[in-house]
Amino acid sequence: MNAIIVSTILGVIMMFCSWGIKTQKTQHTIALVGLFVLILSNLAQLNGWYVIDFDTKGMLAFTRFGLYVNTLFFLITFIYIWLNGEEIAKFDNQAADFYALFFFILCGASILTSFDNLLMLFIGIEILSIPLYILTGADKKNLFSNEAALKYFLMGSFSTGILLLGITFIYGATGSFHLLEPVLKPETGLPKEQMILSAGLLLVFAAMNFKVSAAPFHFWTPDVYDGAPTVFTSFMATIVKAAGFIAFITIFNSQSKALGYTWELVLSFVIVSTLLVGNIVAVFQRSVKRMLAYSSIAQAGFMLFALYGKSSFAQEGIVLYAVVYSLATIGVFGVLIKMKENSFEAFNGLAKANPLLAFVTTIFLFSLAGIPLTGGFFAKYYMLNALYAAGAGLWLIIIAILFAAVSVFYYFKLVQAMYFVTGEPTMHEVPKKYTYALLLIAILLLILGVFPSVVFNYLYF
Amino acid sequence: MNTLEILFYALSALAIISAVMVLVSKNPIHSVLWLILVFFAISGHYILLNAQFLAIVNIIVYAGAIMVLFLFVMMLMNVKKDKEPQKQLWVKLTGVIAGGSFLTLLIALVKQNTSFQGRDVLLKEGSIGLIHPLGQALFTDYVVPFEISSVLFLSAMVGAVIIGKK
Amino acid sequence: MPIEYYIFLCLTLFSIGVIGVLTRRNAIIVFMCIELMLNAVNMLLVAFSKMNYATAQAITPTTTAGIDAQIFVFFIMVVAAAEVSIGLAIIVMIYRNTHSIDINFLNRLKN
Amino acid sequence: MKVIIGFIILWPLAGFLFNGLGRNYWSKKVIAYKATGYIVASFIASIFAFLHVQTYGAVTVHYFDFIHTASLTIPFDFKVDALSSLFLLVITGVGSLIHLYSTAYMQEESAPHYARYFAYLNLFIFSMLLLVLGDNYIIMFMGWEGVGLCSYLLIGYWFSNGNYNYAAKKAFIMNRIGDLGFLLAIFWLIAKLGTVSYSEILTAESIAKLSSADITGITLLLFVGAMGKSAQIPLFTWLPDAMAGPTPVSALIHAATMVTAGIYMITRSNILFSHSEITQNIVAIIGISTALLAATIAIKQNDIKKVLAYSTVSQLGYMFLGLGVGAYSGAVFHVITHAFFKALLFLGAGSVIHAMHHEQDIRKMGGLQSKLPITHITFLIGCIAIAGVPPFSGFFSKDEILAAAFEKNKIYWVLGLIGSAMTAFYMFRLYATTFLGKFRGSNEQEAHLHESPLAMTLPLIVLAILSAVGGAIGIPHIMGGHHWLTGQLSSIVSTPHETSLGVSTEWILMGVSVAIAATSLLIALSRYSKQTDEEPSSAIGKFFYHKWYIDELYQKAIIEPLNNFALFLKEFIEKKVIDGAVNGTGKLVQFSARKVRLIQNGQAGYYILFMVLGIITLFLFWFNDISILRFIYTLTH
Amino acid sequence: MLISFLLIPILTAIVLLFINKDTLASQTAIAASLATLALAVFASFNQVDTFDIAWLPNLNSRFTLEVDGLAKILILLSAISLPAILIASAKNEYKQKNIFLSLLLFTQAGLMGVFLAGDALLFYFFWELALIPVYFLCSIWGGEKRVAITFKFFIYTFLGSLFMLIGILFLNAHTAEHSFSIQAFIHANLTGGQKITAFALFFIAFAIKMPIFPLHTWQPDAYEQSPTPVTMIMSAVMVKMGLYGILRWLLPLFPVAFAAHTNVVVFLSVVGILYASFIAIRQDDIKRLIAYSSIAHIGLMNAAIFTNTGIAIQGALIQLFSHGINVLGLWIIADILEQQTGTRSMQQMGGLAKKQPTLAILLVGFALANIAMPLTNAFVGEFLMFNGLFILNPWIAAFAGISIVLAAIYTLNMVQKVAYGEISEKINNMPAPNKAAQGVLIILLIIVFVTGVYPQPLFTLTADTLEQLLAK
Repeated sequence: MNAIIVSTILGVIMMFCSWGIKTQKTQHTIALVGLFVLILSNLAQLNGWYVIDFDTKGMLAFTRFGLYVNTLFFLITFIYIWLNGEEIAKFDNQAADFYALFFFILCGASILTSFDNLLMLFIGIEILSIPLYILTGADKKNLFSNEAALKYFLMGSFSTGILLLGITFIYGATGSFHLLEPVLKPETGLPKEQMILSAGLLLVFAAMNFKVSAAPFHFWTPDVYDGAPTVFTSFMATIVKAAGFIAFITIFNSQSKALGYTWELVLSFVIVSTLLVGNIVAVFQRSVKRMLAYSSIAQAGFMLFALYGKSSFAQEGIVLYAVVYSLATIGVFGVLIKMKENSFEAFNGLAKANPLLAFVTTIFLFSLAGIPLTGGFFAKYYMLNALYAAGAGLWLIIIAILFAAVSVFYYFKLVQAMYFVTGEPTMHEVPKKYTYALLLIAILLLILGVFPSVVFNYLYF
Repeated sequence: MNTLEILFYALSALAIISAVMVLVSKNPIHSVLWLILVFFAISGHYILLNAQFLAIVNIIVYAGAIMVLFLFVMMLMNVKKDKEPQKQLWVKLTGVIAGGSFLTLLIALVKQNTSFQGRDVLLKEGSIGLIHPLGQALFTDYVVPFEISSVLFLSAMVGAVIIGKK
Repeated sequence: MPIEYYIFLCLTLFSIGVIGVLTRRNAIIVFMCIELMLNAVNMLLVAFSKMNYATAQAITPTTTAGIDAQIFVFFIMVVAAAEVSIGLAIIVMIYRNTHSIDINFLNRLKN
Repeated sequence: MKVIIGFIILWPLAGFLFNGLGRNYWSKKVIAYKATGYIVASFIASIFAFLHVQTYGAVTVHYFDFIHTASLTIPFDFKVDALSSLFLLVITGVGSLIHLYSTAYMQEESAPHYARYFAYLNLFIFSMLLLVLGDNYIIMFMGWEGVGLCSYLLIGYWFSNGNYNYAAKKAFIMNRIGDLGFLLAIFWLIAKLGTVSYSEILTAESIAKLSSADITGITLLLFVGAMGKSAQIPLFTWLPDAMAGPTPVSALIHAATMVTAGIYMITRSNILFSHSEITQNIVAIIGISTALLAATIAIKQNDIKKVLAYSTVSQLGYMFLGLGVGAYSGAVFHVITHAFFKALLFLGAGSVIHAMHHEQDIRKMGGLQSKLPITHITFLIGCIAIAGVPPFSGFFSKDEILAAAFEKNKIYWVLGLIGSAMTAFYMFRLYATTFLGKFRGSNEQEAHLHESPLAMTLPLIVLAILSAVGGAIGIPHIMGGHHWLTGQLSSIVSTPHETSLGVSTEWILMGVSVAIAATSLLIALSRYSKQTDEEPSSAIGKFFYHKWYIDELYQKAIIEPLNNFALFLKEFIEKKVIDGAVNGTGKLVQFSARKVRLIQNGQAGYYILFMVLGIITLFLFWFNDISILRFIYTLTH
Repeated sequence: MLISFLLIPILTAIVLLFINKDTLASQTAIAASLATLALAVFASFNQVDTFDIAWLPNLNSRFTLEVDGLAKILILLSAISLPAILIASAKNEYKQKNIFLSLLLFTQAGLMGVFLAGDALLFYFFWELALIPVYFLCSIWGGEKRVAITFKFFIYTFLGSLFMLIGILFLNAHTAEHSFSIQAFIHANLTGGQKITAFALFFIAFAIKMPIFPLHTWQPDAYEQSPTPVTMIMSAVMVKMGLYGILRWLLPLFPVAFAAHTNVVVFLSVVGILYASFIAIRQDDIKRLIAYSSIAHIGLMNAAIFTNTGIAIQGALIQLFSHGINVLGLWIIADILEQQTGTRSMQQMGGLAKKQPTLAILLVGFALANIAMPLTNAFVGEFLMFNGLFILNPWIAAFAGISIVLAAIYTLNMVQKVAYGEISEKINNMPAPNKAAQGVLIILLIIVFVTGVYPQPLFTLTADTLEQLLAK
């Protein structure tokens, strides 16, 4: 509750900043301070202290897990904004508006981590999406940005329609919007007379797949990530997607076993096709940005494992994965922002020109590829573990592994460009402080690569 | 076949026909008008279901505000009659087939679904559609979403500002 | 009035909306079709609410069962309004830059 | 005793290390003295060992465990008994003589290479001693390979010459093929008996453990090893090429010692061999046929060393014939005598070549008896000895073998006689063309002709005496001797070959062989003392002259096919098939990438269409009761 | 104690990143590696206690380092090889040498970790860690086709190890309290079928690493393209990782599945041995020749291990060490030749014995070791291994034995082309002999002959491992 209230207030404050305070610097600082407050308030709730404490009438339910995940999101957002301050300011002399949108998005995210009612799910998703449509189109003069915005908007609202139909079906079958007490008892499985219910679940499933960009609902992802301003892409690809996943799991983990084997079948279909599209197509990209877009689809494929079944691995894994993946992606995009163009060639010889930057980029890429000593390895390992613990066949794991090997293919193309190709990287000059910020992220990833449990130990005590 | 049923069929026919017209009419303006007609038909259904409040809101918000907004935008970019180039036929066909199969699939499911059999919709009677219980529910049970939806508007507003700014 | 009828009606409207989205090229029309889908959902919700109400009535009179569905409709309208404002804003923006709102021309981003 | 045996083997090693490491520091004189001195020292030690054996019998000394594992223990033991002590004497004795000879023969070499030469030579003696001293097959195998290595090094001593290197390599590889057989035999023994020590294998009870098939297999594999080392058919072609090495090397390694290792090994394990009729016959057949084949070739050669080389092969064939017919002591006897006269002949040839400035073609020689008197005399003695004319040593040893062959199978004996006839013929052809008649070389060669220095002539003389009287150790009973050697070896040879022939028969046999030898000898003398023989005209002559075209045959039949096969593997299988498959996978991924990305065609309409289709697919997956999907499901769990 | 095997290299590597003076850098590296060597020598002849702390509580994986004979012998090997490599290549010129060296040390740390790890996850961890520095070493300092080749090598082995990861995950899921320790893995309750699956998953990784025919194609290219010091560490130590994995994990974990696959694996290995030997005969590039010869030797070791007879495994244990030393010597010589003549084609060499007699003698010495001459260390191992093969099946032994002859052929070809013959101008232009490298070679050669004449220390070192393995 705190998070939702505070973030809304902060959003409003930022709005007014846009004509109260003119200098970017102060706006940036205010945003950071605000985020700090947000984190504090959330931690406060985690320790049982509320701003206003009242009964949400079963609309929201604050679990330790949800609140903790919130905190992590806020922290990551903090890093993100801290890193990309002046970059955001580039679009507009008024960065404050964007900060406001960020806060609204965070509000939506914290709803998605705590909703207890499909109505809240719906509203949460909308609060999350609408600002994104705008952020995508933020580069108003840029046709790519416009196009991306329109595509995203149209498909987004279409998927909203699908989601609503699904919710309606569920309501029709159960007569309530409360989902979290399993509507299907595991023993009953998939009863004939409940066709309409499972149809509803399936439609919701499809809509959520759209939000987390899983195949075959991924089509918006490459275009939107590619068209949107890089700085916002990195936000979309990380926190938003992660929040979507949390919501996804909250809906389905309680159900999944009840849905019978066809559920596993459907999920396997989605997982495999997501991995396939994401990894295979990423291999042939010439633009790093687009490659990362596809790779994010592939990563989504891995995160979907958490849906396969409820287990401590799944819970820990999704948290770890969300954090690691977000950090790494923010890092890579942070480097990409500094490039004059998005092609692989732009990175040629970066190792010579700026060894430190090249090094951190390598760490990020390793983490994305899941190479040991970076957090990515354990993230992937936990996911595979969750998959196996949930009783998936080895075949699925082996497929996942094969695609993981394919992913090395395209991530390392960038490493090769940086280290083994001689050339002059075409980049804006990078301030020292910026590099150090990236280095910090890299170090975080390395720590997670050796002690992953620091992320989720807090879930237990 | 009492009056209610007649009304139901009539309104349904109206809704479907005008919905189809939205699709087929070349001129965007026309399709807007057809859509408004659909909304009116739906509002009629609401009244039939004795959900007056929603009926009114539907007229005001949709047929009124939103559609006017649409028309307004149309005017703004003065899209003339069949300015819109058509998609190739086969694309349309696939679209229709896809949508149709989607429909048939869902209908097949509903038909299989036994839990709905013999369950009726209460027409005319029932107080829940009236403004009083709705208002009560909205400000007691549903106050949280009600408050939160304001965030939606805030963000929409900010967005409009950002995009609207030259 | 059996609930199936309403379901069929709403599904039909919904699918018409879908077909519209698939077949039209004018961004505004596409958007309108999406609105049509939402309305179909609204109507279905109201129908369901009355269905639940009917069953509840049979058991105990003067209950407010199913009211939440109508509230939901209300929220859907709210959201729709917000979406429309943003959507039209985006469409206008695009129209400013490329004097067209034909979604088929929007394929600079591909592969 | 432990110490003495240690000395025997350590002196040569010391010499090797001394010369090898110090090759840049010592003067030739020091090197020469040291190298020879070490071998002489070890000769003296061997004499002690020999006498000790004479008085106290065989001794075995244990140094350490070479391999000691749970399942297998291979001690590093040395054994000195009648057989090995004899070989010790021959090796170190002849060895020291040849060292002495070499000090003069290799004078032209610069100090480092001089040192290298002696290092190799010492190392060879070391390995040879290892071979004979070892108390088990592993140590024998060490020496076995060691001598092979040394012969490789020494054949290729003049390493800048490609052909010499090739010859060296050929020798080594052919030996390796034999060694593989030897090794497999050892594995077989270990597999069956779990040990490699003579004392445990060569006993009745362990023989009893082995099935006859085992014994045949083992003995045949051992014989394969012997083939390689002792240049028997089909692995003999390396020996003639091995003449690329310096002549003393040919004398020591390729005549006196190394090539007789095979005989040593078979005699050592004679108990096994005498339990397998098949093997014995095979040994005998291969032995005799090698003897004849080599002899026929030797008749037509014109290179002095080549003739001697083929004669060596042929003599080795005799020894194997002896082994095959069970006359082990006879074979050893022939080994010893052969060591004397063949070493003598080679050294003589060396002295001739030395005098002729490395001219080896006998057609360019002639009439040397006046110029090189000592060489001439000693060479003549050698020839007589090998030709088997009593009372020279060769006569006794060869006769013993022939007698045994006669008993076993008349055909062996007849072939043996033919062989000895040819032996006498080609030896005296060689002698005559080289020493008789008038000089046919160039003038400056004639000008330089001179008798070799003492260091070279002294060994000649000693060896000449030995090959004259060497037969004394095996004078048969009928001549009133008591065949000392057989007595010696009685402890080794399981079934000492007791002649059952009547006295008269033996006399007749001897007489026949002597007669035949003498006649062919005279023919050769009369024919070649005046003229040499020109290029062979007759088909058969050509055939012999070109060594039965055996080298060409091997080249065509074995080496080239294998080379092409290797090339095929390298160029096609490796590059195209295997690596092709690997790279193909990568290409496949890229290709599919190029194709799949086309779905993303940038049209929002299509995207939504795909989404709808996706939903339909999910529905189909979800609401199925189709057996196929159940089947998949069961597959995955 | 054991942790310092990781700490010394890693810390030194980090320090090296900041030392820009080449000589100083290489001196530091050499000092560190010598320290490790001293440590290793001490460890291998003393009782060392296990290092064990909690690592990942949630996964119940512990940071366990432990040694037995097998580990000791390989630790010793890698501890010997690194200083040898560093000293031998101290003269070589590399851009950013300090980074080069620090990556080498990282590699060593990874290898040490692999050999020490007593916990499956930890094992996998170090398995990859050893790979990554090598990737950079080869791709930055390698030959002209380096990037593509190294990438192929990386993907190939990475994929293999991923399969092993699945295997680990799979076993871990079936152990009591989800532990990763070897003991827990041994007692994991799997059905026969599952055991075979797990066996296959592990085996793929090891087979690619060794490599076994027909998964070997990455190796010659990688060896040829990578800078020779890296080639040395790859071929002397890294390929042993595969064999180590088999001895440490595969054999104890799945004795039944192991026995069931004896024939097919042995057959593959033997085919590989002959295949590689034949190809080696036709090689002109000295590095490729050594690469293929190494494939043949590794194949023999693998075959020997899979015979599952005590004597053969004993031989393989010895050979792990011996082969490392021998091939190291050969690589150092190859490196000297490449550095000094500027070519790897043996056609253009020749007459080395005239120009640099010492080097030629050393070459001959190592060539002898390479063909398993008696009284060289290789003989002991190969003798025992062939013996085991023979016990398994005489025909296979005979078949594999052909490689003895083939080895003689290609090795002597090399010696003849390089050392003998008329002196070629490439050889003639060689600068003064590289004393340091020759010193290293001499020491290695002494090891070769000492362990060849008196191998008993190696036997005693590995005795305990052998017992454990045979107890299965």
